[in-house]
Amino acid sequence: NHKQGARRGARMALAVTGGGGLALLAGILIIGNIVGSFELDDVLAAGDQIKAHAMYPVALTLVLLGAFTKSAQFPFHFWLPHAMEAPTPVSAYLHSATMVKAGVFLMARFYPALAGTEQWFYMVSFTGMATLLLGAYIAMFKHDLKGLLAYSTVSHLGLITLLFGMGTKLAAVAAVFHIINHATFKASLFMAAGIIDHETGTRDMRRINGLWRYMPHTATLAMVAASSMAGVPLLNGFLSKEMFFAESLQLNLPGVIAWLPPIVATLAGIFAVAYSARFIHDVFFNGKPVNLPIYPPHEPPRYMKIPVEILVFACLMVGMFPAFSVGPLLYSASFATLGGEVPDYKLALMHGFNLPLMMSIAAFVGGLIMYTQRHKFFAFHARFREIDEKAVFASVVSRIVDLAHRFTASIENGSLQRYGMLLVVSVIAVAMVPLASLGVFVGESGLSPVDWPTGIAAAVLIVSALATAFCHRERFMALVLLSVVGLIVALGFARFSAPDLAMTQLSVEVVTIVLLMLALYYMPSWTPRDSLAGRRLRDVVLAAITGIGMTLVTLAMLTQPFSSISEFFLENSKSGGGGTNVVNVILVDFRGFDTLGEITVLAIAALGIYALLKDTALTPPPSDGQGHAWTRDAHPLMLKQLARPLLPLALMVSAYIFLRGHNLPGGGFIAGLITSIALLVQYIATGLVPTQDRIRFKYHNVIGLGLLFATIAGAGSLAFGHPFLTSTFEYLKWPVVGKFEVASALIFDLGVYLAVIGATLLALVSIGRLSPHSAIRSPRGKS
Amino acid sequence: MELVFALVIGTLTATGVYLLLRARTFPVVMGLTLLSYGVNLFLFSSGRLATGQQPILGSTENYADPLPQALVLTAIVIGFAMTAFLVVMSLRNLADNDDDHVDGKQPKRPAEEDEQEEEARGK
Amino acid sequence: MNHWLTAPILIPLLGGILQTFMGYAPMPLRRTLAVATTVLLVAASLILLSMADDGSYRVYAFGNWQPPFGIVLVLDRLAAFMVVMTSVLALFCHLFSLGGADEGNRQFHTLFLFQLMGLNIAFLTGDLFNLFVAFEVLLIASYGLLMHGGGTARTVPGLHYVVLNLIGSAIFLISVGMIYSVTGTLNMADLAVKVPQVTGENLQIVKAGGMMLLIVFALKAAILPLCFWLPRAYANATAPVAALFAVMTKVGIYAIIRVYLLIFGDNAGELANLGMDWLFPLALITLAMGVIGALGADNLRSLIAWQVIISVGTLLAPIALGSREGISAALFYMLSTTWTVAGLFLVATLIANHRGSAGDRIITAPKMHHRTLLSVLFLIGAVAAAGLPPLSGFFGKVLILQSVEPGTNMAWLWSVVLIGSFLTLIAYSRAGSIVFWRTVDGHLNAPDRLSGTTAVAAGAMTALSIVIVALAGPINEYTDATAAQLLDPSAYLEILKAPMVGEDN
Amino acid sequence: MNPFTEYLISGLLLLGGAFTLIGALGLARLPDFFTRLHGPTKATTLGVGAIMLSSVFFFSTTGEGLGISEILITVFLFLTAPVSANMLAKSAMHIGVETMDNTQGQPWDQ
Amino acid sequence: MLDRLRFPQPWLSLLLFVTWQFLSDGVSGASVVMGLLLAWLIPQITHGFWPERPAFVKAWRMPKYLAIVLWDIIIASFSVAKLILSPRKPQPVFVCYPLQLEHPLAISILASTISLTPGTVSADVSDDERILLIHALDAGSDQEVIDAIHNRYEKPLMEMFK
Amino acid sequence: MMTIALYITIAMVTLAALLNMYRLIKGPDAPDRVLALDTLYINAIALIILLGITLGTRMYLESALLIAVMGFVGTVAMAKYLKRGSVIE
Ligand code: NA
Ligand code: NA
Repeated sequence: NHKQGARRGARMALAVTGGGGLALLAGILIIGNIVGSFELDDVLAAGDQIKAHAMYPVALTLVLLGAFTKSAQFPFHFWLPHAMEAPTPVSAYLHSATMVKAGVFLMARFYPALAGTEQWFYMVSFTGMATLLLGAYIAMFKHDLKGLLAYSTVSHLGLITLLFGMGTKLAAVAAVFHIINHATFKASLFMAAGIIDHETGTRDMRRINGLWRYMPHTATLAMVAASSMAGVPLLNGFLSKEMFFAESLQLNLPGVIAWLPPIVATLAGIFAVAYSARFIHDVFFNGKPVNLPIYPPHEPPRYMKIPVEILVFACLMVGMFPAFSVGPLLYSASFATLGGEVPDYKLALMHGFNLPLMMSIAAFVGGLIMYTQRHKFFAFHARFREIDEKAVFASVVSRIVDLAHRFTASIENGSLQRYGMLLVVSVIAVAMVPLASLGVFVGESGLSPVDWPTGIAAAVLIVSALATAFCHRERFMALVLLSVVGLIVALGFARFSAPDLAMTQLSVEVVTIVLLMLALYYMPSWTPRDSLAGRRLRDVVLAAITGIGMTLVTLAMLTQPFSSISEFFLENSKSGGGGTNVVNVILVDFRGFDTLGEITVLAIAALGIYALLKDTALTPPPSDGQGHAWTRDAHPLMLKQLARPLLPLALMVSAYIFLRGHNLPGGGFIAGLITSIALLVQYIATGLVPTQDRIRFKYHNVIGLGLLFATIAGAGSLAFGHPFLTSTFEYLKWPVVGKFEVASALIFDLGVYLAVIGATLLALVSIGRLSPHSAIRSPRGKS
Repeated sequence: MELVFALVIGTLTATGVYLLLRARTFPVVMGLTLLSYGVNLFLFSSGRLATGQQPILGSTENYADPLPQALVLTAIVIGFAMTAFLVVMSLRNLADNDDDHVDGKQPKRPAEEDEQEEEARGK
Repeated sequence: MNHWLTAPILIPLLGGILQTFMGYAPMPLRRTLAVATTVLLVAASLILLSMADDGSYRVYAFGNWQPPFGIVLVLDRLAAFMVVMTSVLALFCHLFSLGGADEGNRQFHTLFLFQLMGLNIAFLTGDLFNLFVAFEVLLIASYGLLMHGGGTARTVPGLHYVVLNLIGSAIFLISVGMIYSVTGTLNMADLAVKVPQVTGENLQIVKAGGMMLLIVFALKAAILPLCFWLPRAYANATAPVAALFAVMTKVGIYAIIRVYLLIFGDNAGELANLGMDWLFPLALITLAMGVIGALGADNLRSLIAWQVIISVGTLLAPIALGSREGISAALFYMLSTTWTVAGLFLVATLIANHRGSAGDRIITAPKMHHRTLLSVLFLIGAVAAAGLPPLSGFFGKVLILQSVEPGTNMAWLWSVVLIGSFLTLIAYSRAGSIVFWRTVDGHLNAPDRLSGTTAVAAGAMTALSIVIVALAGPINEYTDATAAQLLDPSAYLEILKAPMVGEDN
Repeated sequence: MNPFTEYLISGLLLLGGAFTLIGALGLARLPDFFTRLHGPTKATTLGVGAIMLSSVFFFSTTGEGLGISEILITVFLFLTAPVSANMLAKSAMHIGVETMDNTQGQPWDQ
Repeated sequence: MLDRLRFPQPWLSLLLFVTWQFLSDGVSGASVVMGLLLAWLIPQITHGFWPERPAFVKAWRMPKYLAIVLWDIIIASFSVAKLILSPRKPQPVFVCYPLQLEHPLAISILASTISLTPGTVSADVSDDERILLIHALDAGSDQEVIDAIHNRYEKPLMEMFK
Repeated sequence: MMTIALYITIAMVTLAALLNMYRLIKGPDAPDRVLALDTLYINAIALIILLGITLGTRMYLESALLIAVMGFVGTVAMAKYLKRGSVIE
C-alpha cells in the first residue's frame, strides 16, 4: 500500500529529525552553559572559549548530530527521499528547503564557534565525503525523477558539508556559494520534474522518453538546469564546483589521506555528470514514451513555467557574470558565516588551465562514458539487493516496542503481593541503616518492671497474633484469634491510661467482627495454599525483619526521655476547651479539624461502599465449609426478644457516654458506635425489612446531617470573627435545672455521633442487602 | 515493660506483613487489621507508657500524654473506615472475577495439594 | 485571621454535604450545584493565588489555637500554585463528567467534591498529622472514584491501589510516631525548629522516620519501585477520574517538596537534605521505566498512564538536586504535564468511544469517526507531553535541562531525559499513526455522536498547554519566586509567632 | 475503710475470682460442647457479678459515689449470657458437634 | 401530632428515668430534666421495635420471681462448680420440654432462666414454639427436669403472662 | 489484706483467661472457639473492674460497661454465621 509506505516514511523522517533536534538542543544548551549566554553573538564571539572547554567534544558531537540528521548526511541520508512521498502536511513540514538545508545553515551559523579543530575536520569532512559519494551513486540508479533529484540533493548537501569540514575560510565561501547555486538549479529541476509529472502522469524515467518532441520549451529549461547540476562551464554549478575541487586540493593531510578528498570529489563529479546526463537524455530523448497515463503530453500552462524560467536565467547570469550578479550576496553571506574577515576570492569563469579544471574535465568525460555504459553499471548495481530503509526502521521500532512490552509485562505483572513486597522491601532498605546503627538500644529512662498479668496478656496477644498468621487459611478460626488480639489491644489501652481508646477499640472491634462475618458469608471459608514454599519462606523473612525493626525502634523510643507540646493541652483543656477529658477536648477542639476530616473519611467510605455494592450481585455458597446446608430459622426467638429491651437501654447508655464525653471517658464517636450496634442487633435479630420499616430516616441524610452539624458548629465562631472551629462554652444556671455547661464543641460532637451512626449502618446494611434472603435489593429502601 | 510492649508491636507488625503478602483478599484484610493494631499501639506509645495516669483532669496527679491518644483515636476510626471499604472491595472483586485471588497468575502446583486437602476436610 | 484560606476546603465540603442530601434529587439539579461548587472553588483559588503572590506567609489557626498546639493552614506561593493547578484541572474534568460519566451510581459528584477537599487540605495544612488525615480523605474518595462506573476491569487494579495505599498509611503513621516520639510536636514549622536540635540515638529514630515518610510520599508520587499500581488503575478509570488523578501523583511530589525542603532542608543540621541522594537516581530510573512502559503500551490510556510516571521522574530529578532553578523548572513542568496528561486522558476516551470495538487499543481498525478533530487534539497533547516545540512541555524540559550544574548529575539527567523524550516521541508517533491512519476496510456500526460538553472540555484541557506557552513568562516568574520562597524556610518559621484573634500583637 | 467492708470486698473478690476460674475450668475440662456451655453461662457470669459487687462497695467507701454502672453491667450480662448460649447451642447442633457417648437423646438426629 | 408528646411505653420511660438518675451522679435539676427528656425521646425511637405491649398482668410478681432466680443462680453456680471440679463424668441429657407458655417474651424469659439456673441450658425452641429443647448437664431422667422447671419457673411466669 | 485478695483474684481471672485461650485454640469445633471467645470477653470485664479497683479510679468502668452492652453482639454474629450464613438479611 503506497500511502502506508508514505506514512512509514513520514514517521521515520519525524523520528530521525526529531531525534536530531533533541541532540542539537542538548548541544546548544551545553554551549550556552559554557558561554553563559544563549545570545548568538556572544556564542559566536566565544569560539575559543568553547573549543578550549572540556565539554566541547560532547557539544560538537551533539550539534553535528543535529546538523547531519537535518541535512540528511550519511548515515541519516535515507529519510530525505522518503519524506518527499510523505502525506502532504508532513512532507511540507520536512521537505521545505529550510528544513532540508537547516542542518547546513546550522553548520554555517556555528562555524566560527565550533570549526577549526581536528574533531570538527574529521567528523564533518568525512561525513561530507561519504554523503557526497553515496548520494551521487544512488541518484544514478533511481528511475523516479524526484528520487534522482532527491539523492542528488543528498549528494550536494554532502559536498557542502565537506566544504565546511575543510575548515579553511575559502572553503566556507565556496560552501556558501554552492548553497546558493544548488538552491537555484535544484529548485528549477524539482519544478521541471513537477511539470513533467503533471503533464505525463508519471515520474518513471523508464516510461518517460523523448519529451523533447512534446514540450521543447520545458525541455530546454530543464536541460540547462541539469547541465548546471553536472557542472558545465558558463553555468553557476560549474563555478562553485571549481572552487570545491580547488579546496579539495588545498588540504594538507598526512600521507595517502591527502589524496582522498580530490579522488572522492572527482568520482562524485563523474556520478553527477552521469545522472545529469541521464536526466537530460533519458527523459527528453531516448526514443518514444512507453504507455504514459496522460498521452500525448503538452507544454504546461504559462504560469507554471515562469518561476523555472527565472531560476534558469539566474543560473546563466551567475554562470557568466558571477562577480556582477552574485558577488554582493555571496560576500554578505560569507561575512555572516565567517563572522568577519572574508578572505579575498576571485569570481571568474576561468582560473586558467589548472588541476581543478583537469578534474572537471575528467569528471565530465568519465561521466559521459559512465552514462553510455550505464547498462553495465545497472546490471552491476542490480546485483545488490536494495535495502528498504522504511522496512528496516519499521522492524526496528516494532522490535523495540515488543521488547519494551515484554519487559513491562514481566515487571508490572498484576501481582498485588509483588507490589506489596516491593513496598516492604523499600521500607526495610531505607530504615535499615539508621536502625542498624541504633541496634538494641535502651535509653536513659531505662526499663520499668513488668507486672505479670500484663506480661501474660502480652504473651496471649503474641501467641494469638502468631496463631492468626499460622492458621490464616482456616478463615473462621483466624478471625476468632484476630478478635482475641483486638480485645487484648483494647485492654492494653486501658492498662496504659487510655480509657477513651479502650472504649473506641472495643466498639470498633465488635462492628468489625460483624462486618467480617457479613463478608465471610460470600467468601470461601478457607484459603487454598497458593504460594510455593520458597515464596512463603521469603515472606517469613521479610516479616521477621520488619518485626525486629519495629521492636528495636519501639524499645529505643520508649526508653528515651521525652517532652511534648501536650503540657499546653493539659493546662488549657478546662480553661480553654471547657472539658476535663483532655483527649476529647483535643478531638473536638484543639485538633477538631482532624476530627472533621476523620468523620469525612468515614462518611466517604460509607457512601463509596454503598455505591460499590449498589449493583453488585453475589451468590453465597449454599452450605458452610463442611457442607452443612444453612438452617432455616433466620431470627431466633430468644434473640428477637432480647433485642427489644436492649435497644432503649443501649440508647440510654450511648446518651450517657455521649454527654459525659467532654469531661469523662466517652464522647460522640463511642456513643455513635453503641447506637449503631444497638440498631445492628435489631437488624440481626429481626431482619432488614422490619428494621428499616421502623427506622424512619435515610442513612445518607444522617451522614449529611452529621457532617453539617460538625461544620456548622465550627463555622459558628466565624460570626464572632473567630477562626473556624473556635469553641465556646458557657456555664449556665437555670432555676429548676441548676448549673450546667453548654459547649459548642458538644454540637460538633453531635455531628460526629450522627456521622458515625449513618456511616456504620449504611456500610453494614449495604452488605446485608446483598443477601439473597433480603427482600429489598433496590436502593429505594429506607437507606 | 517497654521490652514487652516493643515485642508485642514487633509481632503484630510481622504477622501483619506476612498476611499482607498472601495471595487472597481475606488474609490481606486480616493482615491489615493486625498491622494497624501494631501501628496504633506504636503511635500510642510514642507518648510513652503510663499506668493509672488517664488524662482526665482531676482524676490523678500527673497525666499521660493525651495527644497520641487523640491521634490513635483518629487513626482507629480511619482504619475502620478503610477496612470496611477494603472488605467491600474484595466482595466486589469476588463478584466480578468469582475468585478472591489477587496475586496475578495462579500457580499450578499448590492447587493440587489443595484438592487432596479438600478431600481430607470433606469428613 | 484571613478566612479565605479555608475556602478551598469548606467550599467542596459544603458542596459535598449538599450532594449527600440529594440522593434522589433530579440529575440536572445535582450537576448544576456540583459544577457551581467547582467554579466557586476555582474563583477562590485564584483569589488565594493573588494573595500569595506578595510572597508572604498567611496562617489560619483552627480553633484560634496558637501553633504548634492547634492545627494551622499555611498559604504560601507553592500552596496557592497547587490549589489553582488542581481546581482548574478539576473544573474541566467535572465538565467532562457531565457528558454522562457521572451517571451510574449517584455518588460521583459527592466523591469528586470530597476528593477536592482532601487535596486542598493536603496543599494548605501546616501540620504533619493533619497531612495524614488529608491523605486519607483524598484517598478514600479516590477509591470510590476509581471504582466509579462499574465494570469488572477496574476491580483488581482498584484493589491493588487500595491495599498499597493502606500499607502506605500505616507507614505514614509509624513515621509520625517516630518523629513525634523525639520532637514531641506535629506542626511542620515547629518540627523545622526542633529537628536540627536532635542528637544521639534520637537522630537515628528521626532519620528512620524521615526516610519512611519519604517512602510514603514516593508511593503516592509513584516512584520506582512503587509505581506499578498506577498504570492499570489509571488506564481503567473513567475518563474524568483518570484525568483528575493526573494530580494525585503531584500530591506526593508536593509533600516531598514541602516536608523535605522545610523540615529536612539545608538547615536541618545532621539531617539536612535527608534522602535526596536516594531520590535522584530513583527519579531517573522511574523516568526510564516510564518510557519503556510507554513504548510497550498496547492502548492509548496505558500509554498516557505511563506518561504520568515519565513526568514524575522528570519532575523529581531536579527537585532532588534542589537548586532554585531546578525547583522552579520542576514546578513549571508540573503545571504543564499535569494539565496535558489530563487532557490526553480525556481525548483518549473520546477516541476510544469513536473506534468501535477497537476502543483505544493501538491496533488497526476501521476509519474512526471525528478523526480530524480528535487526531488534532491528540497531536497537540502528544507534542506537549513528549516535550516537542512549540508547546509547554518543551519549555518545561528545557528549563529542567538548563537548571542542572555541569557534572555527572547533568550528564545523567540530560542523557536520560533526552533519550527518553526521543523514545517517547517514537511511542506517540507509532500510536498516533496506527490509531488514526492505519485503517482497515469496513465501517463502524452506529457512529455515536460526539457530545458537545465532552468535546469542549477535552479541547479546552488540551488547549491549556498552549495557554501555558502564552503565559510562559509570568508563570516562570511565579515559579522562580516560589522556588526562592521554598529555599528560605526561615520566614515560614515566623508563623509560630502569628498573633491569634483577641491577642494584641 | 473499716475492716468489715474490707472483709466483705475481699470475700466478694475472691468469690468472684473463684467462680470465674471455675467457669473457665469447666470450659477447659468438660468433655463436649454442650457440657462446656454450662461453665461460662453460670459460673463466669456469677463470678463477674460478684466482682462487680465488690467494686460497688469499694468505690462507695472511697467516696466516689454509688456506682450504678456496675449494676448496669451485671444486668446486661444476665440479659445477654443466656442468649449467647442459646445461639451457640443452635450453631453447635447445626454443625452436629461430637457429644458425650453417654448423652441421652440427640434431637437434631431425628 | 399531640400523640407524639405522650409516653408510648410508660413502664419503659419510668425505668429509663430512674436508671438515668443513677447514671448521672446524684439527683440534680439537670439530671431530672435530662432524664425526662431521654425517658420521652428514647421510647419515641424504640417503641416501633416493640410493637405489642409486653402482656404483663401481675407485674408486681416479677421482683419475687427475679429473687428466686438470683438465688438459684448462686446455687446453680455452686453445683456446677462441684461438678466441674469433681473427677466423675457428668450424665448429660437432652430434654424436650413441652411449653405451656404462649407469649414469646415469657418463653424467652423462661429459656433465659433455665440457662442461668442449675445444670440446664436451653438449647433451642421449636419452630412452633411448643417445645423447648434443654441440655441438662447432669440429670437422672427427663421428667425430674421437666417437673422442676415447670413448678419453679413456668408456673409463676404463666401467672404473670396471661 | 484487701490488696492480697485483689492480687489473688487477678491471678485467678488471668488463669481463667488462659484456660479460655486453651479451649479457643484447641477447639475442636467452631462453636467451642466462639464460646471461649465469649467467655474471654466476660473475663475482660472482670479484669477491667479489677484494674479500676487496683488503681482506685472509676475511669475504666465504662469500658467494662461497653463490653457488657456490646460484647455478645460479636458472639451472636459469629454464631449466626455458623448456622445461617447470612448475619443480616
Ligand atoms: Na526514459
Ligand atoms: Na471541647
